[in-house]
Amino acid sequence: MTIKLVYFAWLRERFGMGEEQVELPESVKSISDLFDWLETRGEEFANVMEHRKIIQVAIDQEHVQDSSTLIGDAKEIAIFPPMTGG
Amino acid sequence: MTIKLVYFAWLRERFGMGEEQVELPESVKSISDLFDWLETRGEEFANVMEHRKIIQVAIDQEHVQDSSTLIGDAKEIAIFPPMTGG
Amino acid sequence: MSVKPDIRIQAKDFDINAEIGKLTKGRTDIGAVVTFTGLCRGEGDTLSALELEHYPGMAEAEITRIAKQAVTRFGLLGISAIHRYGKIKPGENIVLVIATSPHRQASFDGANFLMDFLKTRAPFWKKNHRADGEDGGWVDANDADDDALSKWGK
Amino acid sequence: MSVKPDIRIQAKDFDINAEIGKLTKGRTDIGAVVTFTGLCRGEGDTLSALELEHYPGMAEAEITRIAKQAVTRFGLLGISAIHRYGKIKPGENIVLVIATSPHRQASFDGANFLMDFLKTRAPFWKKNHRADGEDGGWVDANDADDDALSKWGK
Repeated sequence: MTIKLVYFAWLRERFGMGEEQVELPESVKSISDLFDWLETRGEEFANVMEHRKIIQVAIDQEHVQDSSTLIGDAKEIAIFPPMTGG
Repeated sequence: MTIKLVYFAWLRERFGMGEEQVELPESVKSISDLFDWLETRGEEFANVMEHRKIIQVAIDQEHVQDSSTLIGDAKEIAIFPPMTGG
Repeated sequence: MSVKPDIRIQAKDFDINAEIGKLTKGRTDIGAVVTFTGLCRGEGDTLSALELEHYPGMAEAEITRIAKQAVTRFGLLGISAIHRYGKIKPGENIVLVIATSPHRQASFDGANFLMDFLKTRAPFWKKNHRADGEDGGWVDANDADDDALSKWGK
Repeated sequence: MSVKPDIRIQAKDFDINAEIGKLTKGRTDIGAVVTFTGLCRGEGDTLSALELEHYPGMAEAEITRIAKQAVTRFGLLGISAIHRYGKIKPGENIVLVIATSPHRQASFDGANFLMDFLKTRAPFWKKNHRADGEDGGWVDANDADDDALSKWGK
Protein backbone atom coordinates (compact mmCIF):
# COMPACT_ATOMS: atom_id res chain seq x y z
CA MET A 1 0.00 0.00 0.00
CA THR A 2 1.28 3.46 -0.91
CA ILE A 3 0.70 6.13 1.69
CA LYS A 4 1.85 9.68 2.36
CA LEU A 5 3.79 10.25 5.58
CA VAL A 6 4.04 13.80 6.87
CA TYR A 7 6.54 15.05 9.48
CA PHE A 8 6.60 18.26 11.52
CA ALA A 9 8.94 20.26 13.75
CA TRP A 10 12.01 18.36 14.95
CA LEU A 11 10.86 15.12 13.33
CA ARG A 12 10.86 16.93 9.99
CA GLU A 13 14.33 18.31 10.70
CA ARG A 14 15.76 14.97 11.81
CA PHE A 15 14.34 13.10 8.85
CA GLY A 16 15.46 15.87 6.49
CA MET A 17 12.07 15.98 4.79
CA GLY A 18 8.51 17.21 5.41
CA GLU A 19 6.78 14.35 3.65
CA GLU A 20 7.33 11.25 1.61
CA GLN A 21 5.35 8.63 -0.27
CA VAL A 22 6.12 5.17 1.08
CA GLU A 23 5.16 1.63 0.16
CA LEU A 24 4.08 0.00 3.42
CA PRO A 25 4.65 -3.76 3.83
CA GLU A 26 1.48 -5.86 4.13
CA SER A 27 2.38 -6.57 7.76
CA VAL A 28 1.92 -2.89 8.80
CA LYS A 29 -1.68 -2.75 10.03
CA SER A 30 -1.62 -0.35 13.01
CA ILE A 31 0.16 2.83 14.09
CA SER A 32 2.28 0.70 16.37
CA ASP A 33 3.27 -1.48 13.38
CA LEU A 34 4.11 1.70 11.44
CA PHE A 35 6.44 2.86 14.23
CA ASP A 36 8.12 -0.58 14.29
CA TRP A 37 8.64 -0.41 10.54
CA LEU A 38 9.95 3.20 10.59
CA GLU A 39 12.51 2.11 13.19
CA THR A 40 14.07 -0.26 10.65
CA ARG A 41 14.65 2.49 8.09
CA GLY A 42 18.00 3.75 9.41
CA GLU A 43 19.69 5.36 12.34
CA GLU A 44 17.78 8.69 12.31
CA PHE A 45 14.44 6.89 12.19
CA ALA A 46 15.48 4.54 14.99
CA ASN A 47 16.66 7.49 17.12
CA VAL A 48 13.41 9.39 16.65
CA MET A 49 11.31 6.29 17.34
CA GLU A 50 12.92 6.05 20.78
CA HIS A 51 10.58 8.95 21.59
CA ARG A 52 7.49 7.06 20.40
CA LYS A 53 5.72 7.54 23.74
CA ILE A 54 5.46 11.29 23.17
CA ILE A 55 5.11 11.23 19.39
CA GLN A 56 1.62 12.06 18.22
CA VAL A 57 -0.23 10.84 15.18
CA ALA A 58 -2.98 12.09 12.89
CA ILE A 59 -4.60 9.79 10.33
CA ASP A 60 -6.07 11.78 7.45
CA GLN A 61 -5.79 14.92 9.61
CA GLU A 62 -7.61 13.51 12.66
CA HIS A 63 -5.84 12.92 15.96
CA VAL A 64 -5.32 9.30 16.98
CA GLN A 65 -4.80 8.57 20.66
CA ASP A 66 -4.24 4.83 20.63
CA SER A 67 -1.28 3.30 18.81
CA SER A 68 -3.29 0.12 18.21
CA THR A 69 -5.51 2.12 15.83
CA LEU A 70 -5.60 0.48 12.40
CA ILE A 71 -4.35 2.41 9.40
CA GLY A 72 -7.03 0.98 7.11
CA ASP A 73 -7.16 2.78 3.79
CA ALA A 74 -5.76 6.07 5.11
CA LYS A 75 -4.18 8.33 2.52
CA GLU A 76 -2.05 10.45 4.85
CA ILE A 77 -0.46 9.81 8.22
CA ALA A 78 1.23 12.65 10.06
CA ILE A 79 3.63 12.12 12.96
CA PHE A 80 4.80 14.99 15.12
CA PRO A 81 5.89 16.07 18.61
CA PRO A 82 3.40 17.46 21.17
CA MET A 83 1.79 20.61 19.82
CA THR A 84 2.81 24.04 21.08
CA GLY A 85 0.42 26.45 19.40
CA GLY A 86 -1.38 29.46 20.77
CA MET B 1 -24.25 69.78 60.98
CA THR B 2 -24.56 70.68 57.30
CA ILE B 3 -24.02 67.83 54.89
CA LYS B 4 -24.54 67.14 51.19
CA LEU B 5 -26.97 64.36 50.32
CA VAL B 6 -26.76 62.87 46.84
CA TYR B 7 -29.44 60.75 45.15
CA PHE B 8 -29.30 58.54 42.08
CA ALA B 9 -31.60 56.69 39.68
CA TRP B 10 -35.19 56.29 40.89
CA LEU B 11 -34.39 57.87 44.24
CA ARG B 12 -33.31 61.01 42.40
CA GLU B 13 -36.49 60.91 40.30
CA ARG B 14 -38.79 60.35 43.29
CA PHE B 15 -37.16 63.10 45.34
CA GLY B 16 -37.15 65.42 42.34
CA MET B 17 -33.51 66.39 42.89
CA GLY B 18 -30.01 64.97 42.47
CA GLU B 19 -28.57 66.55 45.60
CA GLU B 20 -29.27 68.88 48.46
CA GLN B 21 -27.53 70.52 51.38
CA VAL B 22 -29.26 69.59 54.63
CA GLU B 23 -28.87 70.56 58.26
CA LEU B 24 -28.89 67.28 60.18
CA PRO B 25 -30.28 67.26 63.73
CA GLU B 26 -27.75 66.46 66.48
CA SER B 27 -29.55 63.16 67.06
CA VAL B 28 -28.58 61.79 63.63
CA LYS B 29 -25.38 59.84 64.31
CA SER B 30 -25.60 56.79 62.05
CA ILE B 31 -26.87 55.86 58.59
CA SER B 32 -29.83 54.22 60.28
CA ASP B 33 -30.58 57.50 62.09
CA LEU B 34 -30.31 59.31 58.76
CA PHE B 35 -32.89 56.99 57.20
CA ASP B 36 -35.23 57.54 60.19
CA TRP B 37 -34.88 61.29 59.80
CA LEU B 38 -35.39 61.24 56.00
CA GLU B 39 -38.62 59.31 56.57
CA THR B 40 -40.03 62.28 58.47
CA ARG B 41 -39.50 64.69 55.59
CA GLY B 42 -42.71 63.98 53.69
CA GLU B 43 -44.62 61.34 51.81
CA GLU B 44 -42.11 60.74 48.97
CA PHE B 45 -39.27 60.31 51.47
CA ALA B 46 -41.36 57.98 53.62
CA ASN B 47 -42.31 55.92 50.55
CA VAL B 48 -38.72 55.57 49.39
CA MET B 49 -37.51 54.70 52.89
CA GLU B 50 -39.83 51.68 52.87
CA HIS B 51 -37.17 50.21 50.58
CA ARG B 52 -34.38 50.87 53.05
CA LYS B 53 -33.29 47.21 53.07
CA ILE B 54 -32.14 47.44 49.46
CA ILE B 55 -31.03 51.07 49.49
CA GLN B 56 -27.27 51.43 49.39
CA VAL B 57 -25.09 54.12 50.90
CA ALA B 58 -21.72 55.70 50.22
CA ILE B 59 -20.09 58.03 52.72
CA ASP B 60 -17.66 60.39 51.03
CA GLN B 61 -17.75 58.12 47.97
CA GLU B 62 -16.98 54.88 49.81
CA HIS B 63 -19.49 52.05 50.10
CA VAL B 64 -20.96 51.46 53.55
CA GLN B 65 -22.40 47.99 54.25
CA ASP B 66 -23.67 48.41 57.77
CA SER B 67 -26.43 50.91 58.59
CA SER B 68 -25.03 51.32 62.10
CA THR B 69 -21.99 53.04 60.55
CA LEU B 70 -21.49 56.49 62.07
CA ILE B 71 -21.64 59.52 59.84
CA GLY B 72 -18.89 61.32 61.75
CA ASP B 73 -17.66 64.40 59.93
CA ALA B 74 -18.62 63.16 56.47
CA LYS B 75 -19.11 65.85 53.83
CA GLU B 76 -21.21 63.87 51.38
CA ILE B 77 -23.58 60.94 51.75
CA ALA B 78 -25.02 59.27 48.68
CA ILE B 79 -28.03 56.98 48.74
CA PHE B 80 -29.04 54.90 45.76
CA PRO B 81 -30.62 51.64 44.57
CA PRO B 82 -28.52 48.53 43.84
CA MET B 83 -26.04 49.28 41.07
CA THR B 84 -26.58 48.00 37.54
CA GLY B 85 -23.43 48.97 35.67
CA GLY B 86 -21.37 47.04 33.16
CA MET C 1 7.31 48.46 38.39
CA SER C 2 3.94 49.21 39.87
CA VAL C 3 0.89 48.82 37.65
CA LYS C 4 -1.42 51.82 37.54
CA PRO C 5 -4.97 51.04 36.38
CA ASP C 6 -6.21 53.34 33.60
CA ILE C 7 -9.87 53.98 34.41
CA ARG C 8 -12.10 56.37 32.49
CA ILE C 9 -15.79 57.29 32.61
CA GLN C 10 -16.87 59.00 29.43
CA ALA C 11 -19.86 59.65 27.17
CA LYS C 12 -18.04 58.92 23.94
CA ASP C 13 -17.29 55.53 22.42
CA PHE C 14 -13.88 53.83 22.67
CA ASP C 15 -11.44 52.31 20.17
CA ILE C 16 -10.39 48.82 21.28
CA ASN C 17 -7.27 48.66 19.09
CA ALA C 18 -6.08 52.00 20.44
CA GLU C 19 -6.75 50.95 24.03
CA ILE C 20 -4.86 47.67 23.61
CA GLY C 21 -2.00 49.65 22.07
CA LYS C 22 -1.75 51.87 25.14
CA LEU C 23 -1.08 48.79 27.29
CA THR C 24 1.17 46.84 24.93
CA LYS C 25 3.14 49.31 22.81
CA GLY C 26 6.92 48.97 23.08
CA ARG C 27 6.71 46.04 25.51
CA THR C 28 7.87 42.46 24.98
CA ASP C 29 6.90 41.02 28.37
CA ILE C 30 3.16 40.66 27.64
CA GLY C 31 2.04 37.26 26.36
CA ALA C 32 -1.72 37.59 26.78
CA VAL C 33 -4.30 40.34 26.30
CA VAL C 34 -7.95 39.79 27.17
CA THR C 35 -10.60 42.37 26.34
CA PHE C 36 -14.20 42.35 27.46
CA THR C 37 -16.70 44.59 25.71
CA GLY C 38 -20.24 44.94 27.03
CA LEU C 39 -22.84 46.05 24.49
CA CYS C 40 -26.39 47.28 24.71
CA ARG C 41 -28.85 44.56 23.64
CA GLY C 42 -32.07 45.42 21.83
CA GLU C 43 -34.15 42.83 23.75
CA GLY C 44 -35.94 41.76 20.59
CA ASP C 45 -36.34 45.36 19.36
CA THR C 46 -38.37 46.37 22.45
CA LEU C 47 -35.59 48.70 23.63
CA SER C 48 -34.75 51.98 21.92
CA ALA C 49 -31.89 52.90 24.26
CA LEU C 50 -30.35 52.50 27.67
CA GLU C 51 -29.60 55.59 29.70
CA LEU C 52 -26.65 55.22 32.02
CA GLU C 53 -26.35 57.40 35.10
CA HIS C 54 -23.25 57.36 37.28
CA TYR C 55 -21.80 58.87 40.42
CA PRO C 56 -18.94 61.06 39.16
CA GLY C 57 -15.77 60.66 41.17
CA MET C 58 -16.91 57.59 43.04
CA ALA C 59 -17.33 55.60 39.79
CA GLU C 60 -13.68 56.12 38.82
CA ALA C 61 -12.49 55.57 42.40
CA GLU C 62 -14.44 52.35 42.89
CA ILE C 63 -13.39 50.77 39.59
CA THR C 64 -9.78 51.78 40.32
CA ARG C 65 -9.99 50.05 43.72
CA ILE C 66 -11.29 46.83 42.15
CA ALA C 67 -8.74 47.02 39.33
CA LYS C 68 -5.89 47.30 41.84
CA GLN C 69 -7.15 44.17 43.58
CA ALA C 70 -7.15 42.38 40.21
CA VAL C 71 -3.56 43.45 39.50
CA THR C 72 -2.32 42.08 42.82
CA ARG C 73 -4.42 38.95 42.85
CA PHE C 74 -3.61 37.78 39.31
CA GLY C 75 -0.22 39.40 38.72
CA LEU C 76 -1.37 41.58 35.84
CA LEU C 77 1.04 43.71 33.82
CA GLY C 78 -1.69 46.21 32.96
CA ILE C 79 -5.39 46.87 33.32
CA SER C 80 -7.72 49.46 31.89
CA ALA C 81 -11.45 50.07 31.92
CA ILE C 82 -13.69 52.55 30.15
CA HIS C 83 -17.34 52.85 31.15
CA ARG C 84 -19.68 55.04 29.13
CA TYR C 85 -22.60 57.07 30.47
CA GLY C 86 -25.55 58.77 28.82
CA LYS C 87 -27.86 57.34 26.17
CA ILE C 88 -26.62 54.19 24.46
CA LYS C 89 -28.47 52.47 21.62
CA PRO C 90 -28.76 48.72 20.97
CA GLY C 91 -25.58 47.43 19.35
CA GLU C 92 -23.45 50.18 20.87
CA ASN C 93 -20.62 49.71 23.37
CA ILE C 94 -21.19 50.26 27.10
CA VAL C 95 -18.03 49.10 28.81
CA LEU C 96 -14.51 47.93 27.95
CA VAL C 97 -12.11 46.09 30.24
CA ILE C 98 -8.60 45.05 29.18
CA ALA C 99 -6.15 42.95 31.19
CA THR C 100 -2.58 42.05 30.18
CA SER C 101 -0.23 39.48 31.68
CA PRO C 102 2.61 37.12 30.74
CA HIS C 103 0.35 34.02 30.54
CA ARG C 104 -3.24 33.62 29.44
CA GLN C 105 -5.17 32.58 32.56
CA ALA C 106 -4.21 35.70 34.53
CA SER C 107 -5.57 37.96 31.79
CA PHE C 108 -8.82 35.98 31.55
CA ASP C 109 -9.24 36.00 35.33
CA GLY C 110 -8.31 39.66 35.71
CA ALA C 111 -10.85 40.86 33.16
CA ASN C 112 -13.56 38.49 34.43
CA PHE C 113 -12.98 39.51 38.06
CA LEU C 114 -13.11 43.22 37.26
CA MET C 115 -16.36 42.80 35.31
CA ASP C 116 -18.03 40.76 38.06
CA PHE C 117 -17.25 43.40 40.67
CA LEU C 118 -17.93 46.32 38.37
CA LYS C 119 -21.45 44.96 37.73
CA THR C 120 -22.41 45.09 41.40
CA ARG C 121 -20.00 47.60 42.97
CA ALA C 122 -19.51 50.44 40.49
CA PRO C 123 -22.06 53.23 40.94
CA PHE C 124 -23.89 53.06 37.62
CA TRP C 125 -27.61 52.72 37.01
CA LYS C 126 -29.40 51.82 33.79
CA LYS C 127 -32.77 53.09 32.69
CA ASN C 128 -34.68 51.47 29.83
CA HIS C 129 -36.10 53.60 27.03
CA ARG C 130 -38.69 51.46 25.30
CA ALA C 131 -39.18 51.44 21.55
CA ASP C 132 -42.97 51.88 22.00
CA GLY C 133 -42.45 55.07 24.02
CA GLU C 134 -43.77 53.59 27.29
CA ASP C 135 -41.71 54.11 30.44
CA GLY C 136 -39.23 51.23 30.59
CA GLY C 137 -38.21 51.96 34.15
CA TRP C 138 -34.89 51.37 35.88
CA VAL C 139 -33.11 48.07 35.34
CA ASP C 140 -33.36 45.84 38.40
CA ALA C 141 -30.22 44.44 39.97
CA ASN C 142 -29.58 40.91 38.79
CA ASP C 143 -29.21 38.08 41.32
CA ALA C 144 -26.98 36.29 38.80
CA ASP C 145 -24.53 39.19 39.08
CA ASP C 146 -24.39 38.81 42.85
CA ASP C 147 -23.93 35.07 42.44
CA ALA C 148 -21.11 35.63 39.96
CA LEU C 149 -19.05 37.21 42.74
CA SER C 150 -19.05 33.98 44.72
CA LYS C 151 -16.55 32.33 42.37
CA TRP C 152 -13.85 34.74 43.59
CA GLY C 153 -14.19 33.67 47.25
CA LYS C 154 -14.15 36.08 50.16
CA MET D 1 -29.59 30.23 13.30
CA SER D 2 -26.55 28.01 13.34
CA VAL D 3 -23.24 29.59 14.33
CA LYS D 4 -20.39 28.97 11.90
CA PRO D 5 -16.92 29.43 13.39
CA ASP D 6 -14.65 31.71 11.34
CA ILE D 7 -11.19 30.11 11.55
CA ARG D 8 -8.17 31.34 9.62
CA ILE D 9 -4.49 30.38 9.55
CA GLN D 10 -2.41 33.13 8.01
CA ALA D 11 1.08 34.66 7.96
CA LYS D 12 -0.09 38.26 8.17
CA ASP D 13 -1.18 40.16 11.28
CA PHE D 14 -4.83 40.74 12.20
CA ASP D 15 -6.93 43.80 13.08
CA ILE D 16 -8.91 43.20 16.28
CA ASN D 17 -11.43 46.01 15.70
CA ALA D 18 -12.18 44.68 12.22
CA GLU D 19 -12.53 41.11 13.49
CA ILE D 20 -14.92 42.17 16.27
CA GLY D 21 -16.91 44.13 13.68
CA LYS D 22 -17.35 41.01 11.54
CA LEU D 23 -19.09 39.28 14.45
CA THR D 24 -21.14 42.21 15.80
CA LYS D 25 -22.04 44.50 12.89
CA GLY D 26 -25.76 45.04 12.43
CA ARG D 27 -26.70 42.84 15.39
CA THR D 28 -28.42 43.85 18.61
CA ASP D 29 -28.55 40.46 20.34
CA ILE D 30 -24.90 40.44 21.47
CA GLY D 31 -24.25 41.70 24.99
CA ALA D 32 -20.69 40.49 25.50
CA VAL D 33 -17.56 40.21 23.37
CA VAL D 34 -14.38 38.66 24.74
CA THR D 35 -11.13 38.72 22.77
CA PHE D 36 -7.95 36.88 23.60
CA THR D 37 -4.72 37.90 21.91
CA GLY D 38 -1.58 35.84 22.38
CA LEU D 39 1.69 37.71 21.79
CA CYS D 40 5.30 36.66 21.37
CA ARG D 41 7.30 37.40 24.53
CA GLY D 42 10.95 38.44 24.37
CA GLU D 43 11.97 36.34 27.36
CA GLY D 44 14.15 39.14 28.71
CA ASP D 45 15.56 39.96 25.27
CA THR D 46 17.02 36.46 24.81
CA LEU D 47 14.60 35.70 21.98
CA SER D 48 14.84 37.30 18.53
CA ALA D 49 11.79 35.53 17.08
CA LEU D 50 9.49 32.54 17.24
CA GLU D 51 8.99 30.49 14.12
CA LEU D 52 5.58 28.86 13.90
CA GLU D 53 5.07 25.75 11.80
CA HIS D 54 1.63 24.27 11.22
CA TYR D 55 -0.12 21.38 9.51
CA PRO D 56 -2.12 23.05 6.75
CA GLY D 57 -5.68 21.77 6.49
CA MET D 58 -5.63 19.95 9.80
CA ALA D 59 -4.93 23.19 11.73
CA GLU D 60 -8.10 24.84 10.40
CA ALA D 61 -10.12 21.63 10.77
CA GLU D 62 -9.04 21.00 14.35
CA ILE D 63 -9.64 24.57 15.57
CA THR D 64 -13.03 24.53 13.84
CA ARG D 65 -13.94 21.30 15.65
CA ILE D 66 -13.02 22.81 19.04
CA ALA D 67 -14.79 26.08 18.21
CA LYS D 68 -18.00 24.19 17.38
CA GLN D 69 -17.82 22.48 20.77
CA ALA D 70 -17.45 25.90 22.42
CA VAL D 71 -20.50 27.26 20.57
CA THR D 72 -22.69 24.37 21.74
CA ARG D 73 -21.33 24.15 25.26
CA PHE D 74 -21.58 27.87 26.09
CA GLY D 75 -24.36 29.01 23.77
CA LEU D 76 -22.17 31.43 21.81
CA LEU D 77 -23.60 33.74 19.14
CA GLY D 78 -20.29 33.82 17.28
CA ILE D 79 -16.70 32.65 17.45
CA SER D 80 -13.63 33.37 15.39
CA ALA D 81 -9.95 32.52 15.61
CA ILE D 82 -6.92 33.60 13.64
CA HIS D 83 -3.59 31.84 14.16
CA ARG D 84 -0.47 33.14 12.49
CA TYR D 85 2.44 31.07 11.17
CA GLY D 86 5.97 31.97 10.10
CA LYS D 87 8.46 34.17 11.92
CA ILE D 88 6.99 36.33 14.68
CA LYS D 89 9.02 38.84 16.67
CA PRO D 90 8.67 39.72 20.38
CA GLY D 91 5.73 42.06 20.90
CA GLU D 92 3.91 40.80 17.78
CA ASN D 93 0.60 38.97 17.71
CA ILE D 94 0.44 35.18 17.40
CA VAL D 95 -3.20 34.26 17.90
CA LEU D 96 -6.60 35.91 18.25
CA VAL D 97 -9.78 34.33 19.60
CA ILE D 98 -13.12 36.16 19.81
CA ALA D 99 -16.33 34.87 21.38
CA THR D 100 -19.68 36.65 21.45
CA SER D 101 -22.80 35.88 23.48
CA PRO D 102 -25.79 37.55 25.13
CA HIS D 103 -24.22 37.52 28.64
CA ARG D 104 -20.65 37.87 29.78
CA GLN D 105 -19.70 34.53 31.31
CA ALA D 106 -20.40 32.56 28.12
CA SER D 107 -18.03 34.78 26.13
CA PHE D 108 -15.29 34.49 28.77
CA ASP D 109 -15.70 30.71 28.96
CA GLY D 110 -15.92 30.25 25.20
CA ALA D 111 -12.69 32.14 24.50
CA ASN D 112 -10.88 30.52 27.45
CA PHE D 113 -12.01 27.01 26.43
CA LEU D 114 -10.95 27.49 22.82
CA MET D 115 -7.50 28.76 23.89
CA ASP D 116 -6.93 25.88 26.32
CA PHE D 117 -7.72 23.29 23.64
CA LEU D 118 -5.97 25.17 20.88
CA LYS D 119 -2.74 25.16 22.95
CA THR D 120 -2.60 21.37 23.13
CA ARG D 121 -4.73 20.14 20.22
CA ALA D 122 -4.06 22.44 17.28
CA PRO D 123 -1.15 21.25 15.12
CA PHE D 124 1.28 24.13 15.57
CA TRP D 125 4.89 23.98 16.70
CA LYS D 126 7.11 26.82 17.86
CA LYS D 127 10.84 27.10 17.32
CA ASN D 128 12.95 29.62 19.24
CA HIS D 129 15.33 31.91 17.39
CA ARG D 130 17.75 33.21 20.01
CA ALA D 131 19.03 36.76 20.04
CA ASP D 132 22.63 35.52 20.42
CA GLY D 133 22.35 33.42 17.25
CA GLU D 134 22.61 30.07 19.07
CA ASP D 135 20.08 27.37 18.22
CA GLY D 136 17.08 27.96 20.48
CA GLY D 137 15.46 24.62 19.64
CA TRP D 138 11.82 23.68 19.55
CA VAL D 139 9.54 24.82 22.37
CA ASP D 140 8.64 21.95 24.71
CA ALA D 141 5.02 21.19 25.45
CA ASN D 142 3.95 22.75 28.70
CA ASP D 143 2.48 20.57 31.47
CA ALA D 144 0.52 23.62 32.66
CA ASP D 145 -1.28 23.64 29.31
CA ASP D 146 -2.31 20.01 29.75
CA ASP D 147 -3.44 20.79 33.30
CA ALA D 148 -5.48 23.77 32.05
CA LEU D 149 -7.72 21.36 30.16
CA SER D 150 -8.83 19.69 33.36
CA LYS D 151 -11.03 22.62 34.34
CA TRP D 152 -13.37 21.80 31.44
CA GLY D 153 -14.07 18.24 32.66
CA LYS D 154 -14.31 15.23 30.37
